[in-house]
Amino acid sequence: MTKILFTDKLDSCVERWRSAGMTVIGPVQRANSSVYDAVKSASELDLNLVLTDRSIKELFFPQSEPMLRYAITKAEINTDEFLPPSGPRIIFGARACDASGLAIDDPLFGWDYKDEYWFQRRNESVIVTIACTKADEFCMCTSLKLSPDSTKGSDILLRPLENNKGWQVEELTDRGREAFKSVADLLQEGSDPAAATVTVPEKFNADACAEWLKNPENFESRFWKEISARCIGCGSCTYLCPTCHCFDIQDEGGSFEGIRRKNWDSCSFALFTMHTSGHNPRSTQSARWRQRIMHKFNYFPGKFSANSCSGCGRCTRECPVDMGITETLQEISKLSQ
Amino acid sequence: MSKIGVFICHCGENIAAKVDCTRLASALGDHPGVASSIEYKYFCSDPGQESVKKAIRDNNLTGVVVAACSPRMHEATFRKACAEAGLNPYMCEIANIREQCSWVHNDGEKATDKAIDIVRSMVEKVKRNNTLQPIEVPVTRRALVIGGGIAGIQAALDIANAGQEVVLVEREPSLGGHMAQLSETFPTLDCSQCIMTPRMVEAAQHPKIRLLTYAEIESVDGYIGNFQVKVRLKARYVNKSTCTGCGECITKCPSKKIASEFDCGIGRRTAIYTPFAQAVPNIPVIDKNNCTYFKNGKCKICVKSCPLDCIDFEMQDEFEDLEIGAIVVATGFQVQNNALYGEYGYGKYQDVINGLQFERLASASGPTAGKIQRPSDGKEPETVVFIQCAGSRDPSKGVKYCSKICCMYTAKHAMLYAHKVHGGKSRIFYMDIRAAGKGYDEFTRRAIEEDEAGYLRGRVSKVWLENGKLMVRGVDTLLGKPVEIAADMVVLATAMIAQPDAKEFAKTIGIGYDEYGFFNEAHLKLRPVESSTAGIYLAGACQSPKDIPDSVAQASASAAKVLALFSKEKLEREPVIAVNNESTCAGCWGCVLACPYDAIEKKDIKDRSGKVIKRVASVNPGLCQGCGTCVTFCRSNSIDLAGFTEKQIFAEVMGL
Amino acid sequence: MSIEQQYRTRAKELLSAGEVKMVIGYGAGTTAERRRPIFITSPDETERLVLDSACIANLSGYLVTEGLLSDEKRVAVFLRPEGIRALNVLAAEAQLDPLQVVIIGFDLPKGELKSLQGSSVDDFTDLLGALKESTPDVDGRELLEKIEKMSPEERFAFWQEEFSKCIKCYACRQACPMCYCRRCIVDSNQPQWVNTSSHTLGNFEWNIVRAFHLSGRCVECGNCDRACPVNIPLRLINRKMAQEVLDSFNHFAGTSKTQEPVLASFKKDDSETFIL
Amino acid sequence: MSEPFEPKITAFVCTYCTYAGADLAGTSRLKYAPNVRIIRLPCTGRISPMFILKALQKGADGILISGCHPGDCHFTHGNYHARRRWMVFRALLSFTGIPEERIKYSWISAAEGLKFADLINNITEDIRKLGPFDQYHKLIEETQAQASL
Repeated sequence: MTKILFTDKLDSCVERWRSAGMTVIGPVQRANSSVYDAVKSASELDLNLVLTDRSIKELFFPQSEPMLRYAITKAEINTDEFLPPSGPRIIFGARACDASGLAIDDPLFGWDYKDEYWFQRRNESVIVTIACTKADEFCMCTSLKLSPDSTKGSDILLRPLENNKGWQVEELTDRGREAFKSVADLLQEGSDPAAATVTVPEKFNADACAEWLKNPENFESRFWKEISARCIGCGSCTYLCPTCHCFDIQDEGGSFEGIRRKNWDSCSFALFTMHTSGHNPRSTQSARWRQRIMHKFNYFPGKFSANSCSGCGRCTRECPVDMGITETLQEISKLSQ
Repeated sequence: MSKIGVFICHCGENIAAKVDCTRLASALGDHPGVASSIEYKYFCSDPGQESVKKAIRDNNLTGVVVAACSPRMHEATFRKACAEAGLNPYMCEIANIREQCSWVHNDGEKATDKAIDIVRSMVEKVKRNNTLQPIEVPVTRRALVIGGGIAGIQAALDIANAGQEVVLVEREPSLGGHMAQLSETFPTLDCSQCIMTPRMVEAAQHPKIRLLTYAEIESVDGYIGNFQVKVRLKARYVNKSTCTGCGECITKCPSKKIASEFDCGIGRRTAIYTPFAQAVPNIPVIDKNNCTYFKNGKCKICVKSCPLDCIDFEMQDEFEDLEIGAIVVATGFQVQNNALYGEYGYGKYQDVINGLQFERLASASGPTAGKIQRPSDGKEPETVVFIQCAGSRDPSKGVKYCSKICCMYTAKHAMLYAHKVHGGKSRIFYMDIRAAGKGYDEFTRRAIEEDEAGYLRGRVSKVWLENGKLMVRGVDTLLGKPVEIAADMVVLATAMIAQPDAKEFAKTIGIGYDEYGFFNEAHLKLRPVESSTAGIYLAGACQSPKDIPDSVAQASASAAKVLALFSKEKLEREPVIAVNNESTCAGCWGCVLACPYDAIEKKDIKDRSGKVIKRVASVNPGLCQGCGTCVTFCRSNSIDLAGFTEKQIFAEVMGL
Repeated sequence: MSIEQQYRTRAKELLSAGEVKMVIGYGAGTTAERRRPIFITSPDETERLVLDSACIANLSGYLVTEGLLSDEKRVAVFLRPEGIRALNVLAAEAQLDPLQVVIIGFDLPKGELKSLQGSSVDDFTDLLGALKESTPDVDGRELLEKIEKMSPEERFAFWQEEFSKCIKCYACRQACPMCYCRRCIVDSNQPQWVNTSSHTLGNFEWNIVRAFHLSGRCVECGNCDRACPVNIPLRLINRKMAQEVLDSFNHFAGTSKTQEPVLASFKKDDSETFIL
Repeated sequence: MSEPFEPKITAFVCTYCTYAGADLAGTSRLKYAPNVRIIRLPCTGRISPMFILKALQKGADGILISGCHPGDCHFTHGNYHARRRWMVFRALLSFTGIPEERIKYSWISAAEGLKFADLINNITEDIRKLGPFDQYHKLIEETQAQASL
């Protein structure tokens, strides 16, 4: 016997959470694009997607975050800090790759300086992940030693029932248990079998790739130029990536007042490493693509002992020229044999 | 860190009566980057300027905003004052709180609010101003005078007599223009040709003047001090260098019945011709359209008659490129086509003629040798009706202005008629008699009192032929009665209009023109002889209707302008020009196409080995006039305009 | 022989004869429906070329890759009529020498693959001229008409909803063959005309400025629209502006390699009914 | 009675014609509404669409762009280039929902002081009737607010 949340009770759960002051967030369609966003009722949720177009990270690390307001007067510069919006949130219907992505980035946002904007939201959010029963050609979590029902980064894991009528509830953390306590009466004990999680074939050998990447000789390999020849240098892969976390601080506004903002930035952009002098140490797109791969599978693991990739496959899925991590690591796998 | 000085001028009461200058000064005093904000009654006065200079020195100001009248008034004044205090003049800007604020608003409170915005926005601009240095460009000391009438000749002679080179271009075969067509000139009645022809000869023989007749301007490129002018030398079909002007060809030419342009159609000329006997140069041209050989391939009588073998039917138009420093435009006027007035019968009745035709009749060298004979039958007219304002001051015919000379020449015509036809009766219909000028009113009085010119105040409604007489029906508004006069000849005082191709010509040389096609001066009162384009000056009736004294005066004035320009080897220009950032320029050449002055060139950027890596736009500071059209076109924001940079404008807008 | 096979052969011949140093074409992609740009430099690799109705992307943008054409050698490229138009615009804007480009032309009317005769831009003048006169077959025409009928407030709200999705990844710009600037205006921060932040104001400014910079230049290849990861219907704006310059100035971008840019030229009698 | 809405209007004008026309309105002591702030440029050719966007960002409810009549441009054809640009940018703004009535274009010569004064009065009234440009102001407010999630 396991706890079961039946689909028809979900709306009541949403109502319960909301009336308890929680913001309920989940995958929704917004003008032909799917995204995690706040909902008022369960009917808004779109839980049939393989994956939302946009990743979960923007709920914790928005694309543009105001940090402080400044006003310049003759005597002084007045500043007024922005804090992230506070209040408990429940993110219902995350995917394992997205939730894992958050866990991957936690050490990054806290290793030398604790990023309040990230952690306040992390501490106030309950992540309810639904294990995947379907995948597409781009999914690759298994190649990253994760799985469609990985619990990494999640507070609750829901396993869809075979009959599609609800989910088995696995409470993973205290925060998750706490959130589900308030809806305990809406859950039922049952023995409905869970549907099988989808099998995502392994596409590359991440360990072998890591070894190849660590070899300094391969840094200047012709491979980088060839694999990235068609890269057009947009930031779509990095911005949709649940683990890419680079940002830029910009002051924006008029002559006497403005807002300091933390905006996403991307290593794909030529401007990312441009020096004031005009010199650009990563002057070619291949150097930039190499950086992205090196960072995710060599530098980041070197520092935080985990690949900076949770295998969601969005990079390839949305790439205008059908590039992505999968192809690159598949090719590296071949090279490393 | 910016240290801006703000100087708020009361302009007596002009600003202070509406704008609360104390509040303004205090608001700006609190503005970041403002080191000093003071008000004063008249900053343009000597003590006012001194206080600006003192503030610059005392506070080490990095920029100055003078909140006062329009920059069009005193920008130069205050920039000069700044320069005298050691501040780059381009670090000074004017905030216009008079013409565009205190004078136009009733509500003092709101006017003050607006003034604060205006000055604040300008302070933000000045913070981003860059020091600029005037641009020096060399001056080619050679003037081009376009038009060989009295104005052009006068300008050319004045410039040449001061020792500078002149190229004088005339599109007709001879110098002379309209003045050569006149009989006698008011108010002295001296013979036009007698005073004109010596000038023509002087110009033609002047060692500093190069005369190009039967020539037209093809194109003008370049800019003040450095124009490149292409001139088309139309084929005369007569070799200039060998022709002696003996006139044999003209005598022998079988096509003798071509209406003479010079005689306004009253006289006849041949196909090979000089416009008039005293033509300068005295070298004939062949009128291709009327020449039997050109029409039928046969004739060549002129070739046979020429003792020096000067006729060359194969001659082609030639082009000559000239390097020019300054241009005087003296292209003159035309007379309006009187056929516009169907009710006056011009074009229908041979004896209804215009004033210029009357000049030819009265001219001793004209087709009637100075005898007043009516064109239809050569009879001496016993009664002549003159109709003034036949075209001028008539918006319905497109001429709203007064042609200025008609009152005077009609009086003159009446006089000449009285002198030549004893007992002849003249009747002049007029709206007003405008006789302002030295000796002018005395002249019209003389016409009335001594020569019995019969002035009738009123308009003519109709002219028709009845029993061999031209019946003129009009109204005498002083008596309040309609009048009908049986006349033998009617003379219309036709409007002076711009040359029919004036607008096209203005575009070719790059100057402005008004709705009528008269060329625009830079300022009607203060810069009346300069066109809107630097280095191009105006003389004579091409700018507006003028009589001879006015044309000559303006010609001499434009010559003075040219000579002032030629007095220095180099010329200083405002450094408000475009500058390109070659590192970001993508070389799309949009700016090159958009530039009205062809001031943007394509420049190769080479690597060390000399290989071209990329091509970028490069602004020629001599040609650039600073309009900024290129800046707006540039998608990558690579090109910018000094004095109105993107940063400056951005700050101005964001400072509002 | 299928068109695909003919074109593989042609690519092989061009490379073998040394006429071109590279063939830019389409190869198989991650999924059965996907095609990806490939760059063939050896005659032996031409069998990798794929040509079918999935080959939609306009590849002309790769021609302006820095250094590609600087050795004066030639490059062959698979182009649809939109791609040929783009090539003309790039030539007219001095970004490349069209003599260095060998066109392997094809079209996909109603999804049917069709080969186009010719190899140099001038060979397609008539085709492009006819295209100007034809009514474009636009995906989303109904939506476009619906937007046109909206009140300004509704239009504003419609576009705000669309632009609010924008994440400023600049895939539209990077995928666009016309966006070849060395420095995009959005990357110019002295001054910062376009707010870089991805808030709705910044998104509105970015999208409107890009649309303006494309006005009279866009060949409606759809690269931007397809590249957008959040599905903003960029084609609608570009279509609207293309129609505008056609109606107002009789300008159809990319009909010849010497076409004057519509916003760097003018006619004295251009319409000005809106000017007071 | 509430105060009438006072629209904020930003004008971009060329120095040779419209700026001079505005000066003439002043020297003629004509009176007009105080809602317009003028930015002086050398030529309409220099007036970039970016200026419009920044004026809107600064909260303008209306915008005026004005220069020399065709044929009168001091720089011979800056205004012809500008006219094309405006035509295109206007269509674009309209399509994206910026009401055409909020952005006005005019030719005002140095001699048309009266036209300038009348125009300022008219557009001030027109835009007053339209009311504040709330839709755009909301965008600006959003940029100053906390992140939404």
